[in-house]
Amino acid sequence: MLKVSDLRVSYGPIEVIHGISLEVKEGECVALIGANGAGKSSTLKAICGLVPAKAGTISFEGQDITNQSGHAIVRAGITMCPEGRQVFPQMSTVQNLRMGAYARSDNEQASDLEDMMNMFPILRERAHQAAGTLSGGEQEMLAIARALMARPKLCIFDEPSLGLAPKIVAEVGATIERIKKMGKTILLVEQNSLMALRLADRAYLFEAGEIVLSGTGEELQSHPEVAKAYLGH
Amino acid sequence: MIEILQQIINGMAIGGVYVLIALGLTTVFGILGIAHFAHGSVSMFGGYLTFFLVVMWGLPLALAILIALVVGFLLGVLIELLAYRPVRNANHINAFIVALGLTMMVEGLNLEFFGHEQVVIPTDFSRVFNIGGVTIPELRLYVILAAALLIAAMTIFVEKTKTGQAIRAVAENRDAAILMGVNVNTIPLVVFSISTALGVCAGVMVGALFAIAPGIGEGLVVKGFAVLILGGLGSIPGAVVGGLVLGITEALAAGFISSAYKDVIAFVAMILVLLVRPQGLMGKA
Amino acid sequence: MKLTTLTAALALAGTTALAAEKTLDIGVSDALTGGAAVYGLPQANAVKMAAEEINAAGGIKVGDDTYMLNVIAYDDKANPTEASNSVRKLIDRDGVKYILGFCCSGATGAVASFIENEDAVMLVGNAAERSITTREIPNLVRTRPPADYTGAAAGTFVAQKGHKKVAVLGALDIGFYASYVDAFEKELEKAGGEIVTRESFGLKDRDMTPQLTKIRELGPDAILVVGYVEPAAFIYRQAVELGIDVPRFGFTSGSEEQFLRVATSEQMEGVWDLRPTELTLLSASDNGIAYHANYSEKYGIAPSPSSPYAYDQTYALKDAIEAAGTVDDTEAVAAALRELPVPDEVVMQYLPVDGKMFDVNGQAYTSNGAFQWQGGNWVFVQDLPSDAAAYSAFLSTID
Amino acid sequence: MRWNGKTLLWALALVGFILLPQLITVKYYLHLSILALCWVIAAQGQNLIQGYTGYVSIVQAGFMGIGAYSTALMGLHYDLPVWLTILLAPCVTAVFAVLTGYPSLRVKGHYFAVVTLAFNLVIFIVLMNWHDLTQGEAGITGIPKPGGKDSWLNWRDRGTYYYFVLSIAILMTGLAALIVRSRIGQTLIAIRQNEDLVGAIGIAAWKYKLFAFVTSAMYAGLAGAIYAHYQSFINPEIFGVAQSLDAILAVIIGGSGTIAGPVIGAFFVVFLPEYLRFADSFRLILYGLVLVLATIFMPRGIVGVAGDLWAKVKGKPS
Amino acid sequence: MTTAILQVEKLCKSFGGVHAVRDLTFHVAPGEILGLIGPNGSGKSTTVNALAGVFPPTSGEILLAGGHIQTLPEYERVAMGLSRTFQTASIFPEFTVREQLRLGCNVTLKSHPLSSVFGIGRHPGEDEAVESRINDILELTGLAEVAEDKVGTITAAQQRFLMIATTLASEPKIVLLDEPAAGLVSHERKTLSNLIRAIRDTGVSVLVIEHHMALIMEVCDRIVVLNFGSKIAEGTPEEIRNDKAVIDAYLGEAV
Repeated sequence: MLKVSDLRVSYGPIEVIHGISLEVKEGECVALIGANGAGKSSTLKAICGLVPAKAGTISFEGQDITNQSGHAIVRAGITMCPEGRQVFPQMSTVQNLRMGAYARSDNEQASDLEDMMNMFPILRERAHQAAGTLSGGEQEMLAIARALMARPKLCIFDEPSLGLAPKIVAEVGATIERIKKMGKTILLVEQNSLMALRLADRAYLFEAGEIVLSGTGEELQSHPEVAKAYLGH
Repeated sequence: MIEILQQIINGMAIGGVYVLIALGLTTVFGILGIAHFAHGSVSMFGGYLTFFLVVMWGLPLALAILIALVVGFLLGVLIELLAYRPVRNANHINAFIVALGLTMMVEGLNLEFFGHEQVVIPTDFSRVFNIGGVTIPELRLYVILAAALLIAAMTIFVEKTKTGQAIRAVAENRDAAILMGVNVNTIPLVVFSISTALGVCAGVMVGALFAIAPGIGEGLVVKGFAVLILGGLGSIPGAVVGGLVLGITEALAAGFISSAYKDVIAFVAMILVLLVRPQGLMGKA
Repeated sequence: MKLTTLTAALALAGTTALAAEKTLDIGVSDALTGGAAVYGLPQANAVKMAAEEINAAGGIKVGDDTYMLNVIAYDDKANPTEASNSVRKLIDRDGVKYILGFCCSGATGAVASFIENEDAVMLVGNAAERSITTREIPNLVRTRPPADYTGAAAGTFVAQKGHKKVAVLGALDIGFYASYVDAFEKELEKAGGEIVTRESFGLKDRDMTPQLTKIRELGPDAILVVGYVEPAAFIYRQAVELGIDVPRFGFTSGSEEQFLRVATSEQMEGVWDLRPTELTLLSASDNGIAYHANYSEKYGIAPSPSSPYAYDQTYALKDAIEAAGTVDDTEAVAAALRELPVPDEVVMQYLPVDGKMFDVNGQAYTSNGAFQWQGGNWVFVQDLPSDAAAYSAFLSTID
Repeated sequence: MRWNGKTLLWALALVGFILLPQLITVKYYLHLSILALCWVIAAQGQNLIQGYTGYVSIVQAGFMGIGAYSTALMGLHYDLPVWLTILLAPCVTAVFAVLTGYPSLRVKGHYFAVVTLAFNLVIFIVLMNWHDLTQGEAGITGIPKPGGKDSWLNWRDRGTYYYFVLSIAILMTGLAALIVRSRIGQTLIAIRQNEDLVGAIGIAAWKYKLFAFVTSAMYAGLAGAIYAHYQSFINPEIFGVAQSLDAILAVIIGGSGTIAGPVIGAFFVVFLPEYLRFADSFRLILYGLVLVLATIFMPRGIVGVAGDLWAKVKGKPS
Repeated sequence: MTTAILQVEKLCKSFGGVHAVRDLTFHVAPGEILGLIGPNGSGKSTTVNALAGVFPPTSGEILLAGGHIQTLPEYERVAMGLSRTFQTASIFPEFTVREQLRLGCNVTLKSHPLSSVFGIGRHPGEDEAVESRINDILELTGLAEVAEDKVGTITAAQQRFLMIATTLASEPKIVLLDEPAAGLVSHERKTLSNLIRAIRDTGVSVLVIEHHMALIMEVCDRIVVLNFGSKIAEGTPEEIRNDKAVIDAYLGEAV
């Protein structure tokens, strides 16, 4: 479904991604793990059109989407739930959710909104509260629901557990599990590597802008170096 | 009592103009983080153009305003694309200095095209209403009403339309808006068209009720920023309240304290507000 | 470069009976662009036109030599720094000794502050600030009378009309407008009247309703509007809109067209303008009519009412140089200016003091007139009771 | 190596400045050079707050006005010697700068710029309207030169005044360099980068900002005072917002956040109009265009461009 | 009980009627590493900001080494010995690492800032003392090899350690570390926990706000748990791990 080949990304003169290739197949959950600054987020940004690719190609459902603008990529069916939640703080929960469906032109947004409220009951309670006043966990749920409002074919989660309480982290993990069960294709970046590898069908390990290891979630979990450096045992 | 009422009415007309200017500034500031200093000169450009279309070409006022809106919009777009976009990611100082340079350029253009003489846009409204000793010229009343109408339209646009919501979204969180599929390259153009439209309307009002002349636009834009400081950044109600407060303060200051120092008093009021409430009258802490 | 011998070839060829024909550069420093160009540019044009006339009539005769005038005009944008720059450039770089023009007070004051130390003569035109001629700078003269000279005449006039309580609304941050009001007040008080309030407005203000509302509450017998025409026109209109119906006097020197842009003729009806007579066709002399025609033909636009101040400078300079018999000795020329009778060619209607165009302060005086808006035009009604000799004596007491 | 090259350039520039009156044949350009040196002082001040601290202030000309009027008025009303009033003028300016800086430094970025611009307007309005003190638009004439009547130097001679202003400009440029290199200067540069962090490491950022603002105002006050005694005439017109923009332009064109930048920029803004003999409106357009293009294409000014070129030239042979 | 380095008494902070922190009382003893944890929105950030002086508390007292500091501005608290890090890396990108640390030492200097302009009236030996302390800190935090690099060019993890190093430059009695482990991977977290203990060993108390439970459990002597602005538990890591209220509100079943 998503195919990244030989991608290179630079900020100014500094290259941060040195030619990586990866693939996400339909219905799969793929995790990218690795240290902070290893290039996971830059890869996501390049996929979503937030930063330009210097070389290489990104294709989605057979179409080349390399260096397309961000909004075109959303329309192609990729939605990202960004790091740090990034809700619109002064807009209400409902307004945030409606923004999620911004790129859609069908008439089923109202029913989708209802579905999201059912899926995340806390959002119904907070429906008309400014999103900035929600707690961190509630904001994370809102961000996820907002991403789903786009009816994406591929859903990207960037560090969904970052800065959340352990209890909420578990909740987020369960939510992604549910989304996976709904049949959505997921690309997941997590510094909580343990959770990521548990959720993922397959995973790629990033180090210093390159992919050094790939395999199924279980394979990586049991790989000794991964275990030592990223899982903390 | 009549005197105070009359002064409040006096202040409302210029206050309405301040509100429109401030609304134009606040939308651009909210989306692009740029203090669009050339806004006043662009407004005056719209006013001048309307005048020339009406007087030189004999077009009806409404049509003239429409053409001025279109041309003003093109000018706004040009400014955004050629001047503001290249410095979007630079230090805010650079953007501000570009804005100052643009102000000089638009002022220069105005002088070049329209000359030094003041112009007054002719209208047919010359009646004066007298309500218990308080007099309101017809034209003034229409200016106040038109300002109110534009403010309402602007509020509805931002709150109720999809594009309006997208503009808010970009203002609140640009990156997240991209991820929602908002085309952030066209949003600035939409914003500039709204801002310029409000500005051109303000220019036409100034041109009809008062006059357009070199330097007046710069004076207005300073007042517009004073309104933003008074009312609070990025807040539409703040711009409305701030603009009316500033206009009425000026009228009362001129009428009851000193006409020579009325601008000084207005600025001192602004600075006092700043000392007590740095976030402005309607701004959030 | 200063003096160019044009006829050297002729002289070499042995042609006799022709005295040497030389060129005398004269400078103009004035606002040629910017907001004040409405005053400055016509002045520069007037000097150029006068110079051409003088050249056509045979130039300036000094002894055996004949000088043709060449005008170098620089733009001072009515800005003090620019004005001192352009005069410095005329003197230091171009070697000019006679500098004319000067429409605006700030720029003129800046030049006046150093001209005394220069080997040059300065002739001031439309700039109305009184202090320019109170310092008795020997190498400076001015053709336009100070504003307070006119203000005093206006005060006498308004007092004679029987008005006691006058409210003033003026551009009082501008020095010469304030001094007009001061002189006005003095004469008004002599007749038992008073100024009930002095309200101010800035150059860019167009909404005068706050000030007028205050004036309306005070209930004066008359109002006096003092300032540039653009804002003043709004005062007349807004006063009517606020229902103020007392007589309106002013000192604005605006044309009919300028007022009609802002106010209707009905709103203007009956307004008085109390100002130097200047160039109004209704009151012009034969010189004035000819000047108007020539200028209009040459430049394709009517001359501004104040532009003859500069035209007259040029003829005064010509007569002074001829009287002094030198172009190099600026002290002698400056002294000759102070002794000059009013030249025949001048356009403005000067009131000589002791038979001389400029008094000991270097100040000339014109007549003042009362004009009234009647049916869409400014109509000359009468001369204002002006007393040039008395004012000249008063001016000498100030330093 | 680099240090030596820089020192050499400064030494050459110094020699050039000292020899300038001998090289100039037309005295008019000496006059412009004196004005430019006044602007060097004002621009060095502007650079402290704009270039180093990162706060665009639009009141530099207003502060020049306060300096100019205070030296003139103290001389007129209290009969103080000229050298003393020139020294006192920056101090008077400092008082105003403290009063205005305290509220305006509570806001950042564009707001600060607009608030200071408002102050410039206020200063202008007061200078225009407080007739009894300032004589309004008519201005103050006959401001004496330093040195009095029987001084051993002829102060009326522009050459003398040139060297007088040159010495002060050198002194103030040197002082600016000292400030920038000191702990204070480092703190100002830190504020430009990350003001919150400056507070968090225990530095009272507001004191340093106020110091930069007041010092920049004192530079302006001194420049205004020297200008007043040179021209012998001042009125409010030359202390308006347009002139404050010139100070900003000088810093940007020359190279903000560098010591040489304001020197180059000041000469640029004084001499540029001499070579732009256009109509007023065209000049305004051209000025604006220079400002916009310079900001977009050479944000580090002439000094920055020269530095890049120098690096290229040096880089090639090695 | 010896005098606490930091004593917080009945601290309250509300924003427009919303109580972010309510009647919070706790202390940090000399040489202690205290953890402050709680769900997002439980008031941790508000507490840190109130302690650091970003805004004044609505009511309550904060004592640093026995002296009241609740009314002091941020920078004076640093001078008195309380310094902090931020959640996001906060740096001077144009400075070198050494220059940033030198600026951090500013607060410890006795000579007046103006003395550095003219080079007179300085305290003798002060500059040398500063440089040697910077070297010590560089050594301690493992930044010695990037000392002369521009801060903007070092890695994100190094920037995080630099932030901690900068707090040490002011010779603090206590440092507040606000989510120091965010974005660090396992082996970097190891380095971090070693560093935190090393800081404690130099006699500086530490208050850590952190979500990463393994780190908290590993380094902290005691832990305070917040929920809805109030303290719901306090104790050793072992006690906290088994506290029913903490599990319900914060830890969940995952740990």
